[in-house]
Amino acid sequence: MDTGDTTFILICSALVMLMTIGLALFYAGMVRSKNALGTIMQSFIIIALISLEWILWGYSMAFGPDKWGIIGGLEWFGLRGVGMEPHTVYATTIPHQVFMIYQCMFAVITPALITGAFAERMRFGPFLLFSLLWATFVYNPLAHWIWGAGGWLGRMGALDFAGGVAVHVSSGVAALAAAILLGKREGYGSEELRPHNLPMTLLGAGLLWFGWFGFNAGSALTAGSLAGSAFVATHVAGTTGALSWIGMEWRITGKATTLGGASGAIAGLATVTPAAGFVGPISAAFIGVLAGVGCYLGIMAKNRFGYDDSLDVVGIHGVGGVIGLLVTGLLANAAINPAGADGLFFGNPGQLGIQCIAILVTVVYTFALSYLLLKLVDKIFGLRVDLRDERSGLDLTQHEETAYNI
Amino acid sequence: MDTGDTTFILICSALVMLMTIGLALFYAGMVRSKNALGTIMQSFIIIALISLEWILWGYSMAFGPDKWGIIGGLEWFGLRGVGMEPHTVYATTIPHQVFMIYQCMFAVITPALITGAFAERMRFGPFLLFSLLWATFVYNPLAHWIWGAGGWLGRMGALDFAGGVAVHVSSGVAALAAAILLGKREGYGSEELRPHNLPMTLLGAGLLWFGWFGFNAGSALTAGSLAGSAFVATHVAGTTGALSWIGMEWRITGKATTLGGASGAIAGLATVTPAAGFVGPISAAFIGVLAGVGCYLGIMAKNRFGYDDSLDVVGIHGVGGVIGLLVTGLLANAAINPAGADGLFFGNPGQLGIQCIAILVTVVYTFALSYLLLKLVDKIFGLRVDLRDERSGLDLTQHEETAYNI
Amino acid sequence: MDTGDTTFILICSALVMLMTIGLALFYAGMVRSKNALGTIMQSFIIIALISLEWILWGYSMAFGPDKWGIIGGLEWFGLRGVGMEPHTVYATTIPHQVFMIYQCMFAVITPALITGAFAERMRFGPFLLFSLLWATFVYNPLAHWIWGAGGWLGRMGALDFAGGVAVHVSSGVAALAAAILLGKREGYGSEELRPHNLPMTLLGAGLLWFGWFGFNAGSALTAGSLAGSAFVATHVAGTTGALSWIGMEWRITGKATTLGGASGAIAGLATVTPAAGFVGPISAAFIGVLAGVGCYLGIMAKNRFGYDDSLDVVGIHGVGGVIGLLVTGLLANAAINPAGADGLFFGNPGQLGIQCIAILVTVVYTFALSYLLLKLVDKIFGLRVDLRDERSGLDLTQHEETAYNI
Amino acid sequence: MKKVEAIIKPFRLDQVKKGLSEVGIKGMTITEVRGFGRQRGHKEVYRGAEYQVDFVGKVKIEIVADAAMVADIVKVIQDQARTGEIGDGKIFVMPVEEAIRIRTGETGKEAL
Amino acid sequence: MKKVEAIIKPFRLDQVKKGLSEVGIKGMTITEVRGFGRQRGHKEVYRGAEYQVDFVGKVKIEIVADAAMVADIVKVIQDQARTGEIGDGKIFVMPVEEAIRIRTGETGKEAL
Amino acid sequence: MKKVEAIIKPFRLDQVKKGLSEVGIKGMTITEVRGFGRQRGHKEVYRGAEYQVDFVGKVKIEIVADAAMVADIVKVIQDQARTGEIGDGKIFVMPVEEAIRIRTGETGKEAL
Ligand SMILES: Nc1ncnc2c1ncn2[C@@H]1O[C@H](COP(=O)(O)OP(=O)(O)O)[C@@H](O)[C@H]1O
Ligand SMILES: Nc1ncnc2c1ncn2[C@@H]1O[C@H](COP(=O)(O)OP(=O)(O)O)[C@@H](O)[C@H]1O
Ligand SMILES: Nc1ncnc2c1ncn2[C@@H]1O[C@H](COP(=O)(O)OP(=O)(O)O)[C@@H](O)[C@H]1O
Repeated sequence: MDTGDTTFILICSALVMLMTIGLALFYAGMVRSKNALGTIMQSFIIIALISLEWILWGYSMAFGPDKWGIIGGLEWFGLRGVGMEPHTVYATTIPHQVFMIYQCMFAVITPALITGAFAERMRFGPFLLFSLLWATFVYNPLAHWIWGAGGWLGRMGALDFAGGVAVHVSSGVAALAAAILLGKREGYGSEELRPHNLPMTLLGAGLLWFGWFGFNAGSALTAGSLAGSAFVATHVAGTTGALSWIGMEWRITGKATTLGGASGAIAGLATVTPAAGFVGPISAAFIGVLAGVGCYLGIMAKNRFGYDDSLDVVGIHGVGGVIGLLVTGLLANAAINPAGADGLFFGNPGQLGIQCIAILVTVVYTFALSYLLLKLVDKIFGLRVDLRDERSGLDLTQHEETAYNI
Repeated sequence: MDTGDTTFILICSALVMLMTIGLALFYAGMVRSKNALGTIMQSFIIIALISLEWILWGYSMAFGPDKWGIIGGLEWFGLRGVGMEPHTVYATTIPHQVFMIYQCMFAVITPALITGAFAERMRFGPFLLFSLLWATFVYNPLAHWIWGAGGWLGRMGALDFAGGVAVHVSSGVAALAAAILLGKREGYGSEELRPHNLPMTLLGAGLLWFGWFGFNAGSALTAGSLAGSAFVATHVAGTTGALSWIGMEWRITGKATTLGGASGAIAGLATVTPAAGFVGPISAAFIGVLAGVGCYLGIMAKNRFGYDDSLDVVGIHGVGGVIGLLVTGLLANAAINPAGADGLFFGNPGQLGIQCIAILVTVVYTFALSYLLLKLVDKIFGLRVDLRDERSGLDLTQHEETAYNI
Repeated sequence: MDTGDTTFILICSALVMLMTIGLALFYAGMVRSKNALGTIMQSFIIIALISLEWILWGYSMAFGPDKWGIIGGLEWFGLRGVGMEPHTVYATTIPHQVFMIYQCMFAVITPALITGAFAERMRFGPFLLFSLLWATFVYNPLAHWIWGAGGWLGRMGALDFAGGVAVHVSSGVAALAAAILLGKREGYGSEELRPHNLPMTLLGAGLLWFGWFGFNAGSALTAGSLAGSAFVATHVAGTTGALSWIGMEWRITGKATTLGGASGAIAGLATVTPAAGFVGPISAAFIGVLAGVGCYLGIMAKNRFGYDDSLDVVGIHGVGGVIGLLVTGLLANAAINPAGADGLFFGNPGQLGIQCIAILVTVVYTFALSYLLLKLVDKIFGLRVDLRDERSGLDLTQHEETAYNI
Repeated sequence: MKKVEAIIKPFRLDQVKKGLSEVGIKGMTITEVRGFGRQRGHKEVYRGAEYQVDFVGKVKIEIVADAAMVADIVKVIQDQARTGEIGDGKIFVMPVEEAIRIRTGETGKEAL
Repeated sequence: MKKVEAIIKPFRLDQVKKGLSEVGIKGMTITEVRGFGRQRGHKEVYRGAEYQVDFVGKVKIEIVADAAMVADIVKVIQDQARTGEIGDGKIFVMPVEEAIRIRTGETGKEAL
Repeated sequence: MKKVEAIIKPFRLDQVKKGLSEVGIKGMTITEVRGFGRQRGHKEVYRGAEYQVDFVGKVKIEIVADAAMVADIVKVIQDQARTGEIGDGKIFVMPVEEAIRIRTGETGKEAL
């Protein structure tokens, strides 16, 4: 065991935990003030709910003893056998529980990301149930496939450094299912659904960026060259994501917006996530540019297709995740990370194919399961608040609170 | 000296420092907007005031050469002799000053916690004086008793991993003394004393949770298994604290609130604090549940007894601290931490008795001294703002500022 | 390579990155609400813009192979040759890129600091251009002179631990040039230009303080005694800065303000920056007091001389930086840092002279270049928004957004 | 001249504004207000303490117009603001003696 | 019909509202306003710069009522809002020509 | 007695207030309002979606004064609030039947 590595992953765990707080603010700033608390609460309570799920069965399903490449067994239910000695495969220089809690924070933020799609209109109870089911039946298997020892996507050679498959594509696709199934908010397209507190959104974006260092660099699981490289790639992609997004805006609407800068940074950070530990800084800069342009166009798509993905989870995490997994197949460089592989541009075209399979599988599986789970919860309990409650806002009707009395 | 451990404690120090900022926001969001700045300022300036006190005499009183088990001598006044070589007893793998500054952050947050009890009605000058006196005459001795080399509670075998005695019980009990002595806010019970900015409170809760990893895991003082274990226990208890609190709410008022989620998390985190390094994750989950239920009932008590503990310091930190110390006597497990001891459930009933003594002593000493100091400052300078100032708010009358011009 | 050190500098990099977010909030809270987003955006987008500049040519100019003591060559353009092996001179125990990214965060925050001087009145496009030019032609050379291997100020023996020359004095002096050149805001002196959201400013100050541990302690580049010492010095100076500032206020206006507490803390932290790794805690306390008093008077100067340094960059960073470099010449103690030198009070009067030269050179070079660059951009594009836009605010006119719809 | 003052539900503002434009109203002034009336307020709960908030967020529209326009204005507001539920609000009509446009000094109808 | 408009100290709102309910007033509309008057404002200081803020936070209550009720309303407000200190505020009475309930179209007294 | 109600551009408030004080006005009440009129609003863009915001922030000043003062008041407001650009706002004059000072119970002119 190494005190440097243990420190690194403990602090990175704290950083990733903070991301979900950042996300709560990032999202809440964009909704109308009558839904501010409801929106924050969706992320906040997911920290609690999914962490509990994780220590009970989630970690075991995702990282427990492999069954047929498809799922982890329940041998580690309630963290039985997950002790302080390092695991022999995962993160061998730190206590096993530290690896577990680090992964917990990933399991937490993923369903929180989805909440942006159904913002301002989901009932609290059914939301909790859906999130729990989704974490169990979508996140856990995906995490196992790509990161679990023996998981089939990982064994196939799919490269996903810190969460293209299980985190961004999955949340983006689930978001699409939710946006379609729940339908639009009242007034969408006609009324002014303007952000109520953009400074809060910018603060959230700042905390997300800060925490993302823990997310991506921490995924090296040891504090050495790889962590350094992932850290740099992450920062650079956030940077060029922000710049290219406001560049797009400048061209199209004539002004760069603050929300655009923040959105572009998040797009860059999300997109570089699967690639972070496989690419150098110049590739990362290029990935950020692709992210800014691609996700900006992704967001525009919403208007074309007419679904109300309220806070653009599809456009940013879905599109970003797909781009990120694809470019990993192009730009991965085994010189940066010998445990990885080369991509197309470094002479290994097969990698791109593998990445495509990983994307396809993730999209199909996630969409089908998410739709099913949403439908199920909807049938039994009803997902959507009624119109009167939607007008009054989540804060009053779901929580009997008001955000501001200023 | 170990670079991993030194990094760990330096970063944890920064995290604990950030907790007091988080606390400032957590509290300020709950007061009325005319008191927002005054409330933030009470925490903010305590960082400055008590840090200075700490390097001058506080550290020496708490951790300096023991006198009769009761207090540290002033040999280390102004950090004389507190250098960069590791101390031989405290945190032997890091510079002595690093241990000192880490402990400084604990000394800072404790009196800041108390401010919630007398929110919206204390004069600024007398508040400073009281805090200084309290830190000197209550915190320093308690810290010495429980953590100082030779302190009598520690020698007796009382278990308190990261601050049940000196931090939570002491601040909770001082809060009770303050609430009783200062009396209720005008309008308490009749007017609407609603939180003015709950998103701020949620942000504060998020920063507190984030920083608490530094508080509890850092208390291992070295980045190894124990730190990992404490980190996991902390996170799990925060989690089940939040869930059980909103569960209580759901049963009693029919809705889960955002403030409830945040309060429950803080309750869980506070309650697990003394136990964090002695229990496994399942015990921690259980502690969180106790915290959520116990502190919720603790808060209800306020209404029964009729004191105005404005932001529920008694109900959360007092009750939580007591529960935490008690359950440590039940659930402590020497297998988790050989430097600790077993609790009742692991075959050592004596530990529970010791914990009870520690609680009793802390409650009695803190209440008596706090009441005395408050009374003293009140007699000489007057603690409470006059009615007209209370109506205008602390911001205008104590600081000549307004929080918002939006 | 050392995992402890690598962890340390990675986390410190994240902390310093967070400072610029903190700065965005610190500044934005002080402007009027119509400029809140524009102000945040100036800091936020600088993170992106200057980070890109840094990996392209900035790092190479500042730390690349020395040319005549004056500038780094462009050999490292686009990070060519900046790999994962430790550099032989800079931070020899961590990957070279980690040192690079840590330094990146310094390059980012410096031009962000300047934005406080021209708050509420600069056009967005020209602002971007100016910042890019300034980073290139002012920051990079200064950083090379003082910290680059072979830089002439460093070789001369000037002591600047974490950024007196390149960060605080330079930003403060550039701020002066900008304030003079842009002229006053409409209504300055007659209308109420009150802060619109001081809780946001306090949050920003809190994040700055938190991040400053990464800034100053991280500058030790290894997690040992020196880092510990710098950490303590930093905290202590922030502390006494806050206390002495509100002490000044109390004497002069009769009340201590919250903004004063925050300003004093920032003043203390800025002032101790060049000295942090060369002085003990008692010296640091003294430096904080000087900072609180000196910067308070520095801010008053604005009223006397009549320039509109809107958020007091000159008064805090300029004055603080100068004081900090000077006192380093007085209080530096080779016993604390053998790689440093003794100051006047420790028997080496020559050091004070060297520090004076460093200050003088920085002031003259920065003022001249900054004025020139501002003038240039002004001539070509026009720096200042027109009066109508100034009245409507930056948010609407530069970004077509509103900060709040509450 | 008359002032028509209407207290309506906030989410109907856009519709009312559109309706008024269509009948030729060129100006109006809007204020966020809180109403107390037959429509019940709501309950809020903070740490177990219940608060009954009696006031409901409303929007006040003020239109100064020629007396001849009043009937039209009232009709538009009634049509566009009515949801049929308690709390739809009120319209009040009051006398105005003079109106002046600050920019030009025009008075009376010309000023509107 | 008359409109009674009262500018009062915010912290007396609850009391006034209660008093009005007791004399049978079923509706009113409240606006946050800032008042300028004999009551001095306050000083604020930001980084040593002093600002004299002349405006004081007040609450405006508007009640449209039958003329017969005006005396009662005025009395209640006077009783409940008075603290005896400068800045207690004013009551103004104005004519109202018509009142309409949007939901039902009722007019006059019925609409209130 | 009359009520003079003026809708002006917010940044002219201080000037108008000063002017009114100079002609002897001792009290007034200010409300933040949003105006709709000839002055165009502004565009806002959030993630590519454009919103046309028609309402412009304005300040409403209400002064109850003796009828004899009205001309002076109107003049001051016109002088101090005019920038000459569209959106400078309006002044309306309305009848007030009674004014009462809450603190003393004084009525009529004495109450102002
Ligand atoms: N007498 C009144 N004077 C002034 N405003 C009133 C009066 N009565 C009602 N209002 C306003 O009208 C709103 C709607 O009234 P309410 O009684 O709730 O429903 P309805 O209009 O359907 O009868 C109230 O919220 C209040 O703002
Ligand atoms: N002539 C006026 N027209 C409109 N509002 C007024 C007038 N005079 C005073 N007010 C309002 O009444 C409030 C109280 O007036 P003030 O002169 O301070 O105290 P008092 O009511 O005790 O005489 C002011 O803040 C203002 O809102
Ligand atoms: N008929 C009206 N009734 C009430 N308020 C009005 C009316 N017309 C205009 N206003 C108010 O006056 C403001 C200025 O009017 P506008 O038409 O924009 O410019 P101008 O006053 O120069 O003609 C508007 O924003 C609105 O608040």
